[in-house]
Amino acid sequence: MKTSGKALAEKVKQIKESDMLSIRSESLPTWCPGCGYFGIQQGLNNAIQQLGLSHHKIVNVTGIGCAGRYAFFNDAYGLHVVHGRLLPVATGVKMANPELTVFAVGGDGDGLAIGAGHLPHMVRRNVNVNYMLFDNSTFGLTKGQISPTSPIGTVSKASPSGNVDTPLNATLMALSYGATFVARLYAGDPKHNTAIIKEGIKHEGFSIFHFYSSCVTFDKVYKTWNNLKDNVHPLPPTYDHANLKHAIDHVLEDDFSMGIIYKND
Amino acid sequence: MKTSGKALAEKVKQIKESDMLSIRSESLPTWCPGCGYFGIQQGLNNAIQQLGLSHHKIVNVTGIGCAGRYAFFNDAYGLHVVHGRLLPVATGVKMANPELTVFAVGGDGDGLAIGAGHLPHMVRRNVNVNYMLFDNSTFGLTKGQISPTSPIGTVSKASPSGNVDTPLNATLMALSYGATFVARLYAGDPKHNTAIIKEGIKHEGFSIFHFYSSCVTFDKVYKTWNNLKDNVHPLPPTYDHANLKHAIDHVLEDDFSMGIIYKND
Amino acid sequence: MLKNDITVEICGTSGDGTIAAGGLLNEAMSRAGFSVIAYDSYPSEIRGFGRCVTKSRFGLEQMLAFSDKVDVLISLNDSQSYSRTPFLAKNAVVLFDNKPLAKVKEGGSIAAHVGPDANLFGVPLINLALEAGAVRKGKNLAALGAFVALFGLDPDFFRPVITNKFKTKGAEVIETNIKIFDAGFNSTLNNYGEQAVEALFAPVKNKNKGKILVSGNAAIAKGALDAGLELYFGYPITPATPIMEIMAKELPLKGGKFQLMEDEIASIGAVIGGSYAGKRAMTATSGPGLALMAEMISLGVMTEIPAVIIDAQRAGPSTGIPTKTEQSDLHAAVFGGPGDSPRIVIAPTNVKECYEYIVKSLQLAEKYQTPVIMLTDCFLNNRVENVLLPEKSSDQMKDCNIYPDNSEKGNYKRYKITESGISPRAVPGMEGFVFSSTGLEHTNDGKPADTPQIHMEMNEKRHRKILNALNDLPEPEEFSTEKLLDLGLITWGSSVGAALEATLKAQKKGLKVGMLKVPAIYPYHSDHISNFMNRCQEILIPELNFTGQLANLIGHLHKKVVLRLNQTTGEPILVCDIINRVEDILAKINK
Amino acid sequence: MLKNDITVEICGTSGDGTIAAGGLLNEAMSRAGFSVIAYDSYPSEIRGFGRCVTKSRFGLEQMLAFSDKVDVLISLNDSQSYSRTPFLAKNAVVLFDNKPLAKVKEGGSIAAHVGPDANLFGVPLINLALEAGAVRKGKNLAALGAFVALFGLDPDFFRPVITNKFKTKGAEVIETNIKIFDAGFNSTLNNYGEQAVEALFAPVKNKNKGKILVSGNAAIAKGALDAGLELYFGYPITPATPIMEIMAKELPLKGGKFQLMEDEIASIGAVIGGSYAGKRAMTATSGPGLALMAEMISLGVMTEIPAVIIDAQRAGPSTGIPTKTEQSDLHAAVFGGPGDSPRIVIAPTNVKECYEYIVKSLQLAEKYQTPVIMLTDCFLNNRVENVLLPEKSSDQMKDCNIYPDNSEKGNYKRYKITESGISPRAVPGMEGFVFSSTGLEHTNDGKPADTPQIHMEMNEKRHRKILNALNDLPEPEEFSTEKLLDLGLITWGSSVGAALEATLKAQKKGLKVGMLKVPAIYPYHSDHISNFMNRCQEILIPELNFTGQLANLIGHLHKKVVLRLNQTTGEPILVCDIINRVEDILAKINK
Ligand SMILES: Cc1ncc(C[n+]2csc(CCOP(=O)(O)OP(=O)(O)O)c2C)c(N)n1
Ligand SMILES: Cc1ncc(C[n+]2csc(CCOP(=O)(O)OP(=O)(O)O)c2C)c(N)n1
Ligand code: SF4
Ligand code: SF4
Ligand SMILES: [Mg+2]
Ligand SMILES: [Mg+2]
Repeated sequence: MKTSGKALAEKVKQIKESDMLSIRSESLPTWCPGCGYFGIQQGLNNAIQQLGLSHHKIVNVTGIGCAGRYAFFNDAYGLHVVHGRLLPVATGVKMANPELTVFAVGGDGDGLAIGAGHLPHMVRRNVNVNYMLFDNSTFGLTKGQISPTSPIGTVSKASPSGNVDTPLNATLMALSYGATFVARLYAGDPKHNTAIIKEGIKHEGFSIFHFYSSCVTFDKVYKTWNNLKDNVHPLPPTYDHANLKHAIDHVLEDDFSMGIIYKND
Repeated sequence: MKTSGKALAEKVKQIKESDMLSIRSESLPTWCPGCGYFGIQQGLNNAIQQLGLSHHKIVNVTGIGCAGRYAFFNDAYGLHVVHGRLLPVATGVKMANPELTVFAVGGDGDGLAIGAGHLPHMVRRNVNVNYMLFDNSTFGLTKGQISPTSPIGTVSKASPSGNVDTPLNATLMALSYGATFVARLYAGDPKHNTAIIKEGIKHEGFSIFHFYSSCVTFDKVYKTWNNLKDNVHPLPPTYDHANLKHAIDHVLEDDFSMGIIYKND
Repeated sequence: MLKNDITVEICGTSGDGTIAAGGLLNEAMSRAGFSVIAYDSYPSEIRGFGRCVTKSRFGLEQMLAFSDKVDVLISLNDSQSYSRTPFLAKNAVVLFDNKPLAKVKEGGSIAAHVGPDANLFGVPLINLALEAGAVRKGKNLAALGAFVALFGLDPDFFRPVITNKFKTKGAEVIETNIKIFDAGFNSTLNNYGEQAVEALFAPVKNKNKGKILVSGNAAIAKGALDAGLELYFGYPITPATPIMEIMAKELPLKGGKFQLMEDEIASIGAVIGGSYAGKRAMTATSGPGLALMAEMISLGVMTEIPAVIIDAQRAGPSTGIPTKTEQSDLHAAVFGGPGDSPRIVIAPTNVKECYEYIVKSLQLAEKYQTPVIMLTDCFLNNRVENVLLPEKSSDQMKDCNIYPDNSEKGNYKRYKITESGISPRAVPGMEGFVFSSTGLEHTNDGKPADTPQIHMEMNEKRHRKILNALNDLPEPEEFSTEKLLDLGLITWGSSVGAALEATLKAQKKGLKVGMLKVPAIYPYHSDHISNFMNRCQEILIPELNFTGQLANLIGHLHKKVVLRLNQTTGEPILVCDIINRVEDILAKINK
Repeated sequence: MLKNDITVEICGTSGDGTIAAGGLLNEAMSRAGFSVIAYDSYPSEIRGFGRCVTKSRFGLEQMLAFSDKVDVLISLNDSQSYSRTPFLAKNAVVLFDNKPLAKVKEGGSIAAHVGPDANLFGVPLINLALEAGAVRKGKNLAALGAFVALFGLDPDFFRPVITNKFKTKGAEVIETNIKIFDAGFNSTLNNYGEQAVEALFAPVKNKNKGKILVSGNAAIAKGALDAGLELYFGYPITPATPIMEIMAKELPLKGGKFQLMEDEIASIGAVIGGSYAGKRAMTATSGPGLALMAEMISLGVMTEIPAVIIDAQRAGPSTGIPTKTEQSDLHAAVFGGPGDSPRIVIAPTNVKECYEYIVKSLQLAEKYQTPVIMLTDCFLNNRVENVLLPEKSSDQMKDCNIYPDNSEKGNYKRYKITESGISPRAVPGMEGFVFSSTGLEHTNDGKPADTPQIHMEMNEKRHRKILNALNDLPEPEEFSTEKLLDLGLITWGSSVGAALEATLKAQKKGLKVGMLKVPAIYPYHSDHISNFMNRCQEILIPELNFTGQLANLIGHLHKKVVLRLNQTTGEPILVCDIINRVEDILAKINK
């Protein structure tokens, strides 16, 4: 399982040379092999690369959790803050220097448990920050307790007889707060995600990307790759992402459609 | 303006004797004359009275703000906590002793600014607490700054050139979190409110009452009595409060319909 | 009565125009050349029923504190103001309405509550107001007129102030108010004659030229603006709210940005974010908000990001008494937050220092890449003084950041260990200096690390850096007449004024008493402080908190147990309370 | 090597079954009658690449701390374990795989990294596992077998432990694992003979009867459950999470309620709510969470509502090093939050006290109507010891609330001023005792009040009450051989064990050294402590934080400057580091 020093150096070299991935830092991700976050990062890297953003003009403000470690895996300015507070910090960064492209990157526990109070206000301020919400329905870094998005019945060490608390739907929440760019994306589809991420970055105002991801280490039952793969699908062809009512009605019925759910420029 | 000691004693006596108001404590409310909260309290008193709840089995957990002072104006157990945390505290009270009727009472600043992170989780737990959200679109106690529900353009000392942040809609938020009892009520109509409050108290699970109220001291322009009166109206006769999609669609279109917006037993 | 130092209280409800009258009085007296210190007290509920008291002291030198007793009580509402009579000085002047509209029940007039020594001046305030202006509310202006007449002041200092106050209301309103003022003035002159009481010493004209009458809060806001503040994030809380409200108005006019946040955690979070991105940023709060900020402040310590936080202390614990003063957040300011989190804590002691220290705080935060907490308190935030503030200067606006050298490009170590403990700091946008920062312990290039060596080294660096900041912090200031002292007072913050006045009085009496003012709370000048202690037989630390928080912090520097004078009345400490204690202690020493 | 006191490390990655092997070893050695203390260390990232080390010390008496050096190193992965060789004792035993599957590059074997004094025992661990069970992963069991053979232990203590460990996996798995264990045992016996190393002293059989092998966290959970805990609210955070996870499972089985909350503020809020309504409630967190709780803890102080908070300290500041130990939240525990907020802070020093003190904390919180913070640290939370815990008893479950008398019905004053400071407390649901509580300063019947008198009186009451709790708090314990001492150590929390071992060693050498263990951090037994200090020429306070937080708190009680030994390595303090410092100090004194 351990990658030898030499193989590692080789890998880094390859990555550096491939133009597509130049945003990745020399510290390789310490995520578990198979973690959904690799796929999310890939889509993000592509988008950044294709938009030709200068690395020194990118700031990644990240939360606490496996997701938050993202700050160390990018060749960009990174600020790994305390648990749940990435959005206020990102607000400060962007207001200080609007020329920076600011990403807020954190997990579902970070953003929807301890940090849930900041999302509505981030939406209200509509500061041009791109929020990458890595939702694996678990507290990965603290070893797999249920999170606010865990399905009813989820068994974990914090819910030995199964979760009984209604899960939250971050996409719906963002819509109800009045968000102007809401995308729902599947970690396993970086190609599809790239274009949407680019569109969100270009959106003038706050954008939220709700990524469905898989924690292969602590979740062998619920949001597994297989379960995700079997369920995700594109938005219907007739879908109109400029219509809020339409979007909300759709989201109330379909939990697994992926794409730009709502956009209002 | 000052009420003399004797007149005050007389008033208290009257109140004590009128069966309808026996829940009011000997400390008369210190709210400004004309404050919308008197009307809310009236409806609440009526409901408690009509349900015949024993005062010593009622706990009012209240937040910080003019609204939070409610704890002192009732002949019931009162716990006036810190700013924004009434819902977690109320959770503890109710879980400790399910025989108590627990009210959480606080303002829009308390519940939707500093406390915004607790509402989704209160909804998720669905603990049988009755949340009376006194929404006057201002921070009353700190002298009239804009709150999370202030309309765009609101001028205040914290927004001298007018508010630019999109207001939040607490009713819609509660629905998007999956709340099972959501009512929207007008402070000026205690009679109408009484029946609905009774229904919410009886609802097994978390109930949220979103009261539209007026701060006569600091808001002479926006949510004034006149503006509210001119705008509020009943829900349409065909309204189906058992249908979530219907409810959300309605709320997206109508900001001023009053009644039970959603109920799911 | 001292003719060049008087303390005046105006008392009534807010419906009586109490606070407004106090404001006019202070402004006019400042114009007349007096030094002014003034402080209002009002209830924490909104509606206008509670008692309001404005207290002002006027004199010739800079006022250090209030006097213990009130020389003049102006009653706008006897049912409120009779509670103030215990605080009257001997032979005090009491000005009241001797023809109130409603019949007053027996004993209801303030006249029934004052001692036989008091000089009672009944003036038909409401009647005069009704006659002159047909507005009952104008009684506060009638009272001001009466005051001016009694003390032989020149009414022309008052008239422009009144005009200015009502200028937005139109000429008619101005005229009416001037008329009422004049009616009060003339009626009093007619009834009581020119020398009814000893006239006030007329100060030198233009003595206050250049001075402005400002509150501590206004001075803080002005200082921050003059220092080129770029970002303000905040959430309202008494008594810090006015700083935020001034910023909301002024900062955007100067090209900065103001944002109301959803709570205090978000406020300090955004400050950290803004500072990280290279801008001068601050917030202001009170104890409950500071508590919420503790985790984020610790992040600022760990990531070495500047942040300036005003903690406008109020009576605690918990929500406490929001409108009353106390110095009880010192512990929380110095020690709050997880782990060993050294940060700078400083405390101005008067309105002028509010201005100076906020400038200093913003600069220190940048230079030392650290959170700086500036401790004020309700009394200091809300009191007004007429002071000569420094001009805005390029020195105040100076960018104090230490940036990395171009040679470090491409091989930049954000957390390089240096002698000073300061590592040159790049900010996002700079090419060739990309780095990461984290609240995790980290290597010198900002990557997470958990080895004993790195943690020890980095802890040492962070502490060394803050200790080095001592060189840039305001030094303790000593007020002693002799080398060896029987008693040394050590004080901080808003209590310094009263302690100094007490010290000077004691020294005049020939007592061997000295005083040390400590403006840097953390890090503190321990050599300087223990030097002073060594020269004193006893040390007394008076402060407005229950356990003696400064005494807890620095007490170990003394060879003996330090003595404490702790008050939690919600009110500023009185000069007489300090003197009494000083004399007690000296009596014991000398017997 | 001492034959009745050995320290064993197993080192490898988590993929090597390192932690599992350590667990089996500890359990079996406990069965064999040894006293056990053990502590694992692992990286804070999730994936299985980082180094895992389990450290165990086995002996005959209760183990106070780890020894400074490692007597036996069992390497499951040479590329990880060679980094442990600097910690080896002289003549240490090193057990390693001498036939690893892959070819090891030169110098890659641990054999190349040990000193010439080491006793190397190569055992073909993987080969044996593959042969006996066809599972490479079984090498950890082969290693255990080899260990047993080398030290002449009875394998029958191990077999049932292995059986038990795999009992849910079925008979086949059990059999395979026993086979691998036996293969390791036999192969080693065959290759190295019976007396390869000095055998371990065989402890008295059944010596550990009744004892259980538990971690500090498990002991806390068990104590709370035995004390009749009714409500647990929490949010995961290292190293406190296991307490929450045990509660999630066990509390509902005992009729209590568990609720995962959205954050730490909500957790302490719900605890306050639940306690207010009369139930026994608690939460557990670490430094960052404690910081967030500070405002609510201050509410608990003001409203006089019980609350028990475990603060499982970890290396700070900020997120720090989540999986490493430190004693650096003392300041925050004692001083966090706005205003003068006195609360109880206590610190157990070993696993048994984790059990005892949580029971005590829950009872104290009720009796004194106050938040109680129990300070543990990563080392104490995670280390396991085999201890004899008290039986669950009705005494532990006793309702310690002081309720109002029936005569107070209808005229109940919730915050009545009493001599003890404790006001009898009614809980919602009781008829005739309706009252209000508030974080605002209040009258004795709980209504908001802002007068100087009330604030002073209530502040005094709250502080008096907490000072009175001193009578019920665990007393300092002294370990001295003489009355007058050259040096006195004062210690707290998880560092007590090492300090005591150092003290005993120094005493054996005839040095005049004593030690005082301080379990009550706030309020503290100042008379007792200063008595001890007075009998010592010098005082040394060793603790795992940078500034000397206990020294800061109690240092002023000494007539001289207290000496400090501060370490922030993330690791438990070593006995030898304390002894070295002790000897240094004594050398200076006696010269
Ligand atoms: C104030 C605070 N509380 C708790 C923690 C412990 N903690 C670290 S990560 C985490 C949850 C992580 O879950 P999520 O945000 O979903 O990220 P993931 O690991 O799944 O990517 C928690 C609770 C902390 N670091 N700080
Ligand atoms: C932690 C904290 N932050 C800020 C405050 C100051 N504060 C008191 S009340 C209030 C807002 C009140 O607004 P709302 O909840 O809408 O109540 P209202 O007065 O309008 O009824 C604020 C910000 C506080 N008490 N505590
Ligand atoms: S624990 Fe889960 S979320 Fe964390 S890195 Fe591993 S797979 Fe990913
Ligand atoms: S300030 Fe506004 S909200 Fe508060 S009591 Fe007065 S009218 Fe009501
Ligand atoms: Mg997650
Ligand atoms: Mg409001």
